[in-house]
Amino acid sequence: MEKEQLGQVLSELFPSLEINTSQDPVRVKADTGSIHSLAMTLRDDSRFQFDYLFNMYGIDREDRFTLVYYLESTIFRHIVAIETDLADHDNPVVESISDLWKTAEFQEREIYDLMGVSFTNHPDPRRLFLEDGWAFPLRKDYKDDINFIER
Amino acid sequence: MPFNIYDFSGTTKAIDQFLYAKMPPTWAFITELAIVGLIILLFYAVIGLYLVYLERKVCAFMQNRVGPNRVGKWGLFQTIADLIKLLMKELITIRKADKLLFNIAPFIVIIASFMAIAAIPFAKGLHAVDFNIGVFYMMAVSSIGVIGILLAGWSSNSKYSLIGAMRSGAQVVSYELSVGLALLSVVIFSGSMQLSTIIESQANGWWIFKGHIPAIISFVIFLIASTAEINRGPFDLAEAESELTAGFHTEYSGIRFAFFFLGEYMNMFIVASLAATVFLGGWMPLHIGNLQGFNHVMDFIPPIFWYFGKTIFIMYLIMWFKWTFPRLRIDQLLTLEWKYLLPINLVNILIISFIVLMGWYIK
Amino acid sequence: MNSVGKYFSDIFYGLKSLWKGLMVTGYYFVHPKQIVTQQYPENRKELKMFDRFKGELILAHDENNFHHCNGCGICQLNCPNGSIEIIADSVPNEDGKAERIIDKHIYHLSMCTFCALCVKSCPSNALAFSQEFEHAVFDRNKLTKVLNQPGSRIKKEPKEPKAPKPPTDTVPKSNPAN
Amino acid sequence: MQEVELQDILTAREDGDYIINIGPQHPSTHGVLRFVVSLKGEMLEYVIPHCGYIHRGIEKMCERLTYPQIIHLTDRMDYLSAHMNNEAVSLLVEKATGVEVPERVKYIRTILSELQRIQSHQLWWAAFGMDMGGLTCFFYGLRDREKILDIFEESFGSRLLHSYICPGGVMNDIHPNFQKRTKEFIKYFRKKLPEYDELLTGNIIFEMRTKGMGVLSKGEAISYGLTGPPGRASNFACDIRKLYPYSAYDKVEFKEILYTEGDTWARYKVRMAEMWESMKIIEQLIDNIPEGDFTIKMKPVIRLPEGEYSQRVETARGELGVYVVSKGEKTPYRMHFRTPNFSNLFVMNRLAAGNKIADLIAISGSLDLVIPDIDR
Repeated sequence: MEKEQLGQVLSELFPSLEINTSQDPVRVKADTGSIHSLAMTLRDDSRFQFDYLFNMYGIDREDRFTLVYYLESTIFRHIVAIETDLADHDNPVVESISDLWKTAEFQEREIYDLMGVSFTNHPDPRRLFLEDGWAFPLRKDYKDDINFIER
Repeated sequence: MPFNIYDFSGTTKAIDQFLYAKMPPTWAFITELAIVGLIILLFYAVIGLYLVYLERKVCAFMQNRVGPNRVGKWGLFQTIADLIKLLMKELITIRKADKLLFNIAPFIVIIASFMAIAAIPFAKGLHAVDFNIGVFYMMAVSSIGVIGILLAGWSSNSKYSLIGAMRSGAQVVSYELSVGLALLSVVIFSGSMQLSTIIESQANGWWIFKGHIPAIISFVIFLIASTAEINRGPFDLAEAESELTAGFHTEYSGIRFAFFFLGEYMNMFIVASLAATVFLGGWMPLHIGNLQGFNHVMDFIPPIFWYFGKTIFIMYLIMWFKWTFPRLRIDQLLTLEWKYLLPINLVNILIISFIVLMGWYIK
Repeated sequence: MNSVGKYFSDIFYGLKSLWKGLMVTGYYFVHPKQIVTQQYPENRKELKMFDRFKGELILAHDENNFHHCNGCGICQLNCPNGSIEIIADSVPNEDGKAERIIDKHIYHLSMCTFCALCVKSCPSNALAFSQEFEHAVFDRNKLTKVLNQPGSRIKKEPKEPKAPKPPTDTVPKSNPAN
Repeated sequence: MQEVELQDILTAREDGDYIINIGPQHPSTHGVLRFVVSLKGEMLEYVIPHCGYIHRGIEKMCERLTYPQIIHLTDRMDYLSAHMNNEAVSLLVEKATGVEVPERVKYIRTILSELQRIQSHQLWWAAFGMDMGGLTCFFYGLRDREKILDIFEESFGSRLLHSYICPGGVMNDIHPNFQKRTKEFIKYFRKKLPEYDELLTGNIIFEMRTKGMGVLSKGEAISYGLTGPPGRASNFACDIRKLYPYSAYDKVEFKEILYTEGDTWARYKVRMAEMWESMKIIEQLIDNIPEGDFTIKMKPVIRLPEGEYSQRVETARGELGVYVVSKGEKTPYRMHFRTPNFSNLFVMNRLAAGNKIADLIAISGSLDLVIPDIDR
């Protein structure tokens, strides 16, 4: 599907979504609570078939966290980026989508490890790279007096 | 027989008589034992070290490299330097290891190969003992070594070692069969288990030529099975450095490791010399039918050269295999033995018995 | 009967494939001319690095001990690892105006990642890479180097329109400081 | 993490599992990666990959560096695909600032990427052969790889970490000898590559050990995000060069290698075929490099306009995605790398469980993991 068409179908299906088709790829702003159901629909609906989650990452916007999911359909070759804002900066929680895409399990573990975003229903909610008790390094307020040299 | 000029039995007899004339019989006997032991020990060390050197050079040339070339001319003293380094290294003791077994395991491996050397005929009259069951003795003694490997793996309290040892156990026990049956084919041909008799029976042609295709099949099977028995690549599952880091000798260091290392190379030497003795006529020169001139020329090459030439040729084959093939997996290893080598071998023995019964081989 | 045929064809096919592999290693065994080993300390004489080889950073000096560095510090800003430190002085020149000249151009070889951003960004083409590659020293402090030689001065060039920057492969062959 | 792991191992022990650590110091993990494997005899019950031993926080470091400076950090992620990593960031910066690079640059970048791919696959072949126990493969692979590294060294001054492709072009023009030497190499390697097949591919032992081992279906490959040669071995068409052509890939003819088996053998064959394809691509481009500038003048301080940008390229190991959130400053606000090895690693348990230890080594070798790329 072309970008505009994709945006149209999406807005028909989810009238509450903020859809931006001017950018490449199509960006969708979703509610944190509905991320799992939205992802499931995008994956299973025969018009979308977004079966390939090729990236997800988090952004610390200092007052909130933003998670971005990049989905691609290997059949129709259209791409959509789903954004969701986690308003609670102190305790960001979002539902895991690792039951939909296997790769999400480890991408989510990485996000938890480096960003401190917790995922509910995650099968293995441990840190991936760092030790327990280490602060979350990709947060903007992360301080490391020993290894960071200010110039 | 013209090669009597290279017969060592006269020399050895002379020494024997000299000793018995000078000393009481008991002492003479002990002195003889000591002399033979010392010679074999020296021979063992030198051959072991230079086999390592040879292997490193062979694999280097196969891999477009030059190999050791720093210590001495062409790196000839490299392995001696390595040995000195290994002698000076710390013997690391493993916590919770079975101390006694851990310490004696390398000795078992090395003693097994040491004992096997005693029965090898290097030239006419140049062997320590000439058992009338020589082939049987070699088989029995060389398979003691696996006990050392099993003990080493079990006693070092390491999981890698244990897996390596268990693999080695399974491997040696199954491949022993093929080695035995392959040797049996020549025993059937020559009608004797005595190594000197087997060699004498090849004076007019080696068994690999005289025995037609069955003998060649036996020879190939012997090569494959014995490569597996001495834990060398492509059958080096017991060590398997890309899987088990070093297998049964993971926890060994210093001279204890060197014993395993030397033992492995000496096993290769023993297997190669056994193959040379049994299939390629040992120290017998190459004789072709009735070409008298050619046969005479061959006779003037001393038998010790013939013997070493053949042994080195077979060792080169074994090295060639190791540096070409990828490693097998344990189940494929056992499949190869039980589904391919053993049935072929049994049928082969049957055919050989029939040939010998009918007298169809070249006499 | 079919399975028996397969049994023997498997053996034959297997042996053939093994023989192919043996021929490759066997070929190289009997062709020692194809050996590619370079014997390093012995071939030091013939061993010549490529002109563009990024060995270590140098401040190019000419035979009269002049260099081109005016201590502007752009290399220091561009270095991602902080491996360059510029200590500049301010001295009055003939016209009486204060002029920035370099006091010490400090280079930490141990922190350098050879990204060549300093050489590329240098406005006066003062920096270059030497082809020195034997960096091993026993004391870590020796890896911190002062690039401007003692007594060296900036080369004053007559005012002329700036020539286009030459490619970096035209660097001096060696650093006399080492 | 330490406590949880210990707990894992302890509880597992109670169940009578035979736990072995393969790594972090192990000849076959090619770096500091650790597999905690549970054995039943020779059979693997499960495999837990543990990474993070060389996590350097490149994403965090990028937040303090300017875009040209970031280039030299991307070298150090997947060090065998240094050019492709550089190219990804450069393409992103060019896309965001709306700069069109000269044709010459595009050609050079494509040739370099393909040379780098060959080089990477050669090293993989060498190491894979060694993992399987054929030590000679290692030397043959490295022998031929040296030729490419020499070409690199002559043109860019370094052999492994080039930092050569920069926003707006390349650091300096290719060396005058570059074309000649590349053509010589292709001629040489066309003779040597069949030797690889004779030594390893056709070998009965190798075939027995790889065929039917670690089979992954297409659906699972997509779900696991498996890209690059492992993904294409499972018939997942994931070649970014074909799907979203960048640089000069739209000007060349090449096949996307797809296999349907999805086993170790297919992953091996995909890479062997890709070496042939890469040589074809280079041959199409090497004589036609257009004249022109090797770089265009970028602003001294590159600032990306506010917004989010992404760029995907195909490295030797799969899809590399670079994602930048910019606030209009000279440094990115957030930079994320979607690295191919990260996704490829975590399929290990699915592939290896139920097979033997030797297969674990073969499978991890066939995935061609580069550990700094996982840890970043």
